[in-house]
Amino acid sequence: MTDLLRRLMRTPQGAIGLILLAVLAAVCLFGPWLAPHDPEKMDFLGRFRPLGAQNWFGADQFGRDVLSRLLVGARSTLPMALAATLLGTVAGAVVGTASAYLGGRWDEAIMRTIDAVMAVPGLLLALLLVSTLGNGAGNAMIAIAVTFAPGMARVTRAVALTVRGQDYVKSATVRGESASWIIFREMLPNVMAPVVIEATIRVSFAVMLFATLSFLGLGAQPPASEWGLMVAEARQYVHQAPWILIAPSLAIAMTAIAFNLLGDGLRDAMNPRDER
Amino acid sequence: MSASWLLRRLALILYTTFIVSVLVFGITQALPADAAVTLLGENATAEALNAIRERLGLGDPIWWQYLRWVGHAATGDFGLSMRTGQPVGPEMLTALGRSLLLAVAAILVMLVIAVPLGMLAAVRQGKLADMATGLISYLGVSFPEFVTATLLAMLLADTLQWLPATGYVSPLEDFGGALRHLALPVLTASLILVAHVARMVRSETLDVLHSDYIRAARLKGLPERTVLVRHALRNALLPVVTIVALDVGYLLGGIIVIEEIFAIPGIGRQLMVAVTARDLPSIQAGALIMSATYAVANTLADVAYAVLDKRIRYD
Amino acid sequence: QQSAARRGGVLRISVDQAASVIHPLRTRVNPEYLVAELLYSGLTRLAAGMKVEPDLALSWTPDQTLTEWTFVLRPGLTFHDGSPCTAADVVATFTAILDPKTASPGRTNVGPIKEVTAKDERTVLFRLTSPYADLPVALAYTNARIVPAKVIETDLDSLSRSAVGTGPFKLVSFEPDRKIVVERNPAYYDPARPYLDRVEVLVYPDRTAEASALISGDIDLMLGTAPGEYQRLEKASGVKALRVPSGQFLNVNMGCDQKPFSDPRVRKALALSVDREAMVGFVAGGYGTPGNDTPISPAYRFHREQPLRKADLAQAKKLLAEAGYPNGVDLTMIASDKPGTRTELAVAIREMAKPAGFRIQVQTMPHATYLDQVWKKGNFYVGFYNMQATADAVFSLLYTSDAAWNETRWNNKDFDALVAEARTKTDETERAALYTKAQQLMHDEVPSVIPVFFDLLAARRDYVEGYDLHPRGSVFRLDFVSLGAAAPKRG
Amino acid sequence: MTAVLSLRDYTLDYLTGSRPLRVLQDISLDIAPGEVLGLVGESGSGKSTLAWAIMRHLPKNARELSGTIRLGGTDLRSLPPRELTRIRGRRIGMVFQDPSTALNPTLTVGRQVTETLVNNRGLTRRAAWDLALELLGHVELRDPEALMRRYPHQISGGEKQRILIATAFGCRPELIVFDEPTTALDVITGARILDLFARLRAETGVAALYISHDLALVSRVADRVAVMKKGRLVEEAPAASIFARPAHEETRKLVAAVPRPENRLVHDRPGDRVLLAAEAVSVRYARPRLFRPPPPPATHAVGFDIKAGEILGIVGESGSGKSSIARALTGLADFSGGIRFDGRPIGSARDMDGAYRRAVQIVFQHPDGSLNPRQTVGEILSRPLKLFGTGQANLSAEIGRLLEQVRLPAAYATRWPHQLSGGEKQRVAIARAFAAKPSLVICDEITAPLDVSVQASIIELLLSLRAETGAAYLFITHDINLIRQIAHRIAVMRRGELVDLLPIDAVDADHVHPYTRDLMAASPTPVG
Ligand SMILES: Nc1ncnc2c1ncn2[C@@H]1O[C@H](COP(=O)(O)OP(=O)(O)OP(=O)(O)O)[C@@H](O)[C@H]1O
Ligand SMILES: Nc1ncnc2c1ncn2[C@@H]1O[C@H](COP(=O)(O)OP(=O)(O)OP(=O)(O)O)[C@@H](O)[C@H]1O
Ligand SMILES: [Mg+2]
Ligand SMILES: [Mg+2]
Repeated sequence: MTDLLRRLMRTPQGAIGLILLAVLAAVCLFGPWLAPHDPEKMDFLGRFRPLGAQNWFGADQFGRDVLSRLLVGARSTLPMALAATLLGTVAGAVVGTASAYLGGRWDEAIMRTIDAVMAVPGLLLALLLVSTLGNGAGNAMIAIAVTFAPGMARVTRAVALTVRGQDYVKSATVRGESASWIIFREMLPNVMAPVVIEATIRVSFAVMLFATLSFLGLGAQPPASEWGLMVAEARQYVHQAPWILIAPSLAIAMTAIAFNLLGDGLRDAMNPRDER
Repeated sequence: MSASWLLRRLALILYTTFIVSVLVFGITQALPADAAVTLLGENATAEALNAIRERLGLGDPIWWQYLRWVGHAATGDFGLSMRTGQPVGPEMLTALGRSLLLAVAAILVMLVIAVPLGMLAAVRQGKLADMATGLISYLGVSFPEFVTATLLAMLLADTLQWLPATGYVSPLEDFGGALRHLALPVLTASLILVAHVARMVRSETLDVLHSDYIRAARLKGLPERTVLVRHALRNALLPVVTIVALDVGYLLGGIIVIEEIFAIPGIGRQLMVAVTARDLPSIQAGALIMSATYAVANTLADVAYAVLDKRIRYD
Repeated sequence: QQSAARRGGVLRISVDQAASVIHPLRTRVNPEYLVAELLYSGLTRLAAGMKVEPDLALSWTPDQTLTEWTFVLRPGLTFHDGSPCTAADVVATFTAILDPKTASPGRTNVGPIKEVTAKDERTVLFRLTSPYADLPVALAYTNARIVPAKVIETDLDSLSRSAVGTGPFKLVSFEPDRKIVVERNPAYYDPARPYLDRVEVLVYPDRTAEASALISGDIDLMLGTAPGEYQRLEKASGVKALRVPSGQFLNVNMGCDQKPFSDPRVRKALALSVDREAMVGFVAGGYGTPGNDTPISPAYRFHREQPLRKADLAQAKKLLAEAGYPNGVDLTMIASDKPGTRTELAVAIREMAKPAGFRIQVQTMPHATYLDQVWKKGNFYVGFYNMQATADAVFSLLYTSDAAWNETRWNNKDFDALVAEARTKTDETERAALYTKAQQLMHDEVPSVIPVFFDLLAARRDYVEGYDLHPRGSVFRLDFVSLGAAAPKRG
Repeated sequence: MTAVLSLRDYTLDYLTGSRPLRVLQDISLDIAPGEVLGLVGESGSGKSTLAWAIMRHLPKNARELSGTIRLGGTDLRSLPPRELTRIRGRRIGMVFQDPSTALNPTLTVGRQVTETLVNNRGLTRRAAWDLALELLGHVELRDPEALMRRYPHQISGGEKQRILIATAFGCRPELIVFDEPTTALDVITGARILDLFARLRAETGVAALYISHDLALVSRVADRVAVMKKGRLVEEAPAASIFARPAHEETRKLVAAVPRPENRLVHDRPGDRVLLAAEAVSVRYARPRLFRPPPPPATHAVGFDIKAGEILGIVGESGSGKSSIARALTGLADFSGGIRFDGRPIGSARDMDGAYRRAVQIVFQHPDGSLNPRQTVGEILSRPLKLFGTGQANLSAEIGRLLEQVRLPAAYATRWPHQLSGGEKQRVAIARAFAAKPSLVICDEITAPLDVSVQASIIELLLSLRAETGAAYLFITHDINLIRQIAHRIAVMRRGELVDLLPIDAVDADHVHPYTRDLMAASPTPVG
């Protein structure tokens, strides 16, 4: 583990990604204490106040401090995106591994069904699900997890197929282990590496999807300062006060870049190539 | 590629479509707020609601509604939109046409940008060019699409006035106008995809460059250019075919927001409108048409792959 | 103005959502009203200043009791298909509107009509259930558009796909989510109008993009816009930004028959915690008028001048305590996502009412879900309404006990009586007195908090002439619009 | 006479995580024109690294500390990359172990061969094509014309290796480096390649460095042999004498470990009780499909029996169905026909109950793949113990006993597989098999990836375990010499069929199947 971390820090992507993530994690943990203002405090005179000493990142249409909203909003943005990814990844990994293990017709049936679910574009599926479950961050999270799961299942299955061919799985089969033991104890731990890489990159998709759902009015509930919601609300004022759009957009971009960098770094760190 | 393989793929497309139909039908049944209420909005009276429900057959058992719908859909009749009263099938097909136009254009633009970028990054791995291309592609994926769309429109349409900000013009009515109007949405969509594909091209090229046969080619004394062009390029580009097919799916239904901002009534946006209006026939037909298209695109990608890569044989 | 108007040209007008319904009896939103107005005519129509003017009807006369009205049609009216439009069509149309099965929003808005009969080819008699002075205005309602009797008899639903009207324009093509095209009706009853050859209605779902399209000259006129865009349009060259004070409002509806809102002190406490001037800034971008918890804005005829209710948090707190909530009260306020200002109002109220002891949680939901689950059922939610033609129309739409959309279930007998009595009066001062009392009653009892009226905002290109932004929001009068010499030539 | 290749005091490190790893130390060697130098040594001794150093194609983490590498008069270490490109292929060629990865899968074979010839011999396309046809014909490839139009996946491994060797010789280099060119091929094909090599060398007079850890093989092809141990050359002598009179201890160790058929390691006779009988077992991998004729089965009605305590060897060409039989017996592959175990009929994998699973164990070829990398040795061993009835209480004692049985320290229980060497991993896999106290252990080429000395110790272990537990072995291998040392009977398979089932002392008799005879003949005579 520490070895991996060291290798990760040695790749430029991994190092920058980790540093950015550390900053984000700090914001998630300490955001409310770092925030200079109450994120929900409205100030009639401060509407659209530009960047300056009073509001470092300016103020929004309610005169709320954008920086404070960003700092506090990290909590409702990042953990949600992480949780959605995690949920989708775990579900997908289990289904993918099981499908690879079961093989034959079961595999065929599961994979074709997953193809079908994937044929419904993610955003639309999320949209339908949120419309069904009702608005709100929690439901958006579930919807995003559901849209992620099939893709993760596919990725996992591809890896799991090679793992399934490994002799240690065969030897478990030969000694008569149960399917659940083989799937969860023999195979899953060995497919996790590529799955984790895939997942880190998907976190940024999740952030984006949350933002889009919020844009469509289906994500977090106002006055939450979830970043996607902030961007969505700010869009109509883009000509008046571009900073209220740009500040949260940059925060989202930073998150996305951090996770992408981490994913790329992990990819390099986890399978060292024969460099010649 | 044998005939039986093609038959099987066709059967699979049908199966996929069937699963999607069940899925979508199921979800639409679970949608809160029934269509009749939404349709009548704030003017709903009990009598009017009943009249509509009767007309739409919403009172029948669900399985019966499903079968009836599938039966009609099989003959190409998807019913009338609850929202507009127009036949849903033609409406969604028109929307699909617009989306496909956008998708194809976006994919072409994206490939033109992404492939050289990815190759360059791979060949110059770890060098400045690699970092720079990486950064560009990261930026593409790192903003929500409505931000990218807004910023691009602000820059290219509002400030520089190079392009029309929005609107859809049919290429059949006015080809030049259609191109100009498509430019911004296509650019936005392709910028989002560039990152994805450039990264893919980069890593595939790297993999290929590290493969034994490239090593063997070098050890045979082949000049570097021959190694790159004849041995590496083609093999590295193969997986891109598959990715492109996946992107078709994204471009059909995932760019609702781009379609909305640029006022392109493509299938994604039409579906979104249908979901908002609980226009069940439109949702069902749209989702079905969309996923069938996606399945077809994937099959085509597989065929293309087999044509390009002689190792792959489907039977 | 009329004589100077140039004939010809194509006008491109943008709307922000699809005109998905062109069935004139069933239209519900402004873009649809626009299309219906282009294609159909009513008996009367609204002119500037909410004045009623003849449309298909040349003249009208009530009897003494205001319960029997006789309307006389113009001679020689024809529908787009060439068939004559007669009293029989009018009778059939109103019978259809009043039939609940038709599901026309007009059913509860065209007045207390008991019966419509044709006296002859050109004369129609309306019998009412109660006296109603505003009938000619009510008949100008957006859904009261005359359609052919034979269509009603054969296939009324066909009007969702095709149009047979008497309006100034005829339908050319209908793509609800993109573009609707109409062309001049040569057989329109006024040979001078319309001036335009063609009107193209284009759908731009995104307001920012819509404004950009106007600025770049892709479109000539927009139906409406938002404050943020309005500022940009004001500065743009070649564009004239339009603004008119209106009676369009957002309100916070409270279920007056349920706790805690059954206690007027709670409602009043909420009203007292709202800073209305600030609210105009927050939700209307400054383009609006503060509201006094009655739906009658200064844009209405019988508006009552009255000092604005000032925010008084101490008093609000006190009232809340008196009502039995010394520690404050927890509430969930629901705001649908359309229009976006509903949410903004909710968020602003949440903050403003916090110090008074209201702990409000805002919950947004898709409009469809809202209509199904909250509207007219909920206890605490944000409503949004266009300006109506008359005070009576608003009151009897929303606040009387028998109102079609009685959301607050306030059910105040005194108020009902005042509104009913005002209907029977033709004398302006008498009516003014009654409506003043009614407004006072509402102001005191606060069935719903109405903190802000919106100005309607829109914009046109410089060369678009003869267009006045109408405060009603659903009146467009494009048959009076013409294009100046500077207008681009379009095929 | 000046040497073609000459190394002086060449030392090389690999930079690894913590400290540099010395892989080559003061290597000095010369290869004269037309000479073949064999290079042997245990696994990991640095043979391949030396080859890469000569080819100037080292991993990024390699650090050359000192020494020179000269090709003829050229100092290879000081050549810039452009110059190197002109040397490679033209003056030094290389042939790898695995022919399947050395060819670009998306280009036709012909194109790749001609491309090389065009580039290295300055021929025109046409001339190169004609030359290629000639070269391929020369290495006994049938219908070279058709072959050259095919893609690499459409031809067999042996054919690929021939093509690569022919191309390497066709470029007329001064030196060719071979890194275990036959280990990926079956014995008969491998032997054919060796003949080819000898012939081409005689014809062209090219010098070669021939790397292998198979002593017998090297002694057949090389003029001189160098022995490597931990990065040093410890002995160098003519091929004829080196293994007969090994001077260095390492050489002696290698020679001693070479299996010799006449040196029987098993002397007892098995009992008469039939433990397991396979009755017309056929394994079919592809499911029957519509519209197509079913593919031939991987094994076709194979029948044999194993007596309690017997060692039955299975040999045969690659792909002949040996592993398929092993899979059928363990329920890993669906089969038709039947198995009779201790008199009990077993019709399919579903009939394999706990008792059967416990009695029949398998050890796989690749120790890397057969141990779950996410489980410690202790966990790996505890599973079968628990499954077959050892209580939690004496689990750790049992694990200790098992490890001791396979001669590993008990402390290894806490190690992860990647912390073990190949031989140690294979011991753990064997321990896992014996955890169940089996009566039959199937060993599928378990010694193939190990070098001779490790191989010898594993065999010794298996035999002593058999002595302790009385287990029978079904021993699948390509190593004829090895199996002749230990098996009671040998089954010979070819193309899915059992062609011979012979007692061990009958394999050289006259009445055996011709294929069996070929196989025995192809097996290299042990050195020493
Ligand atoms: N890139 C590398 N980085 C670090 N160590 C390496 C690298 N490549 C090989 N090694 C180590 O260097 C040593 C020599 O490896 P080499 O491949 O030359 O052995 P070999 O003699 O060819 O073995 P074998 O007979 O198994 O092929 C081994 O211990 C190996 O683990
Ligand atoms: N999973 C599988 N699916 C399809 N065909 C297979 C499968 N496994 C093996 N085969 C085929 O079955 C035949 C027998 O294979 P098997 O592995 O039993 O051979 P083997 O004698 O063990 O060969 P080797 O000596 O190379 O290990 C071969 O033609 C092989 O290609
Ligand atoms: Mg080696
Ligand atoms: Mg095998």
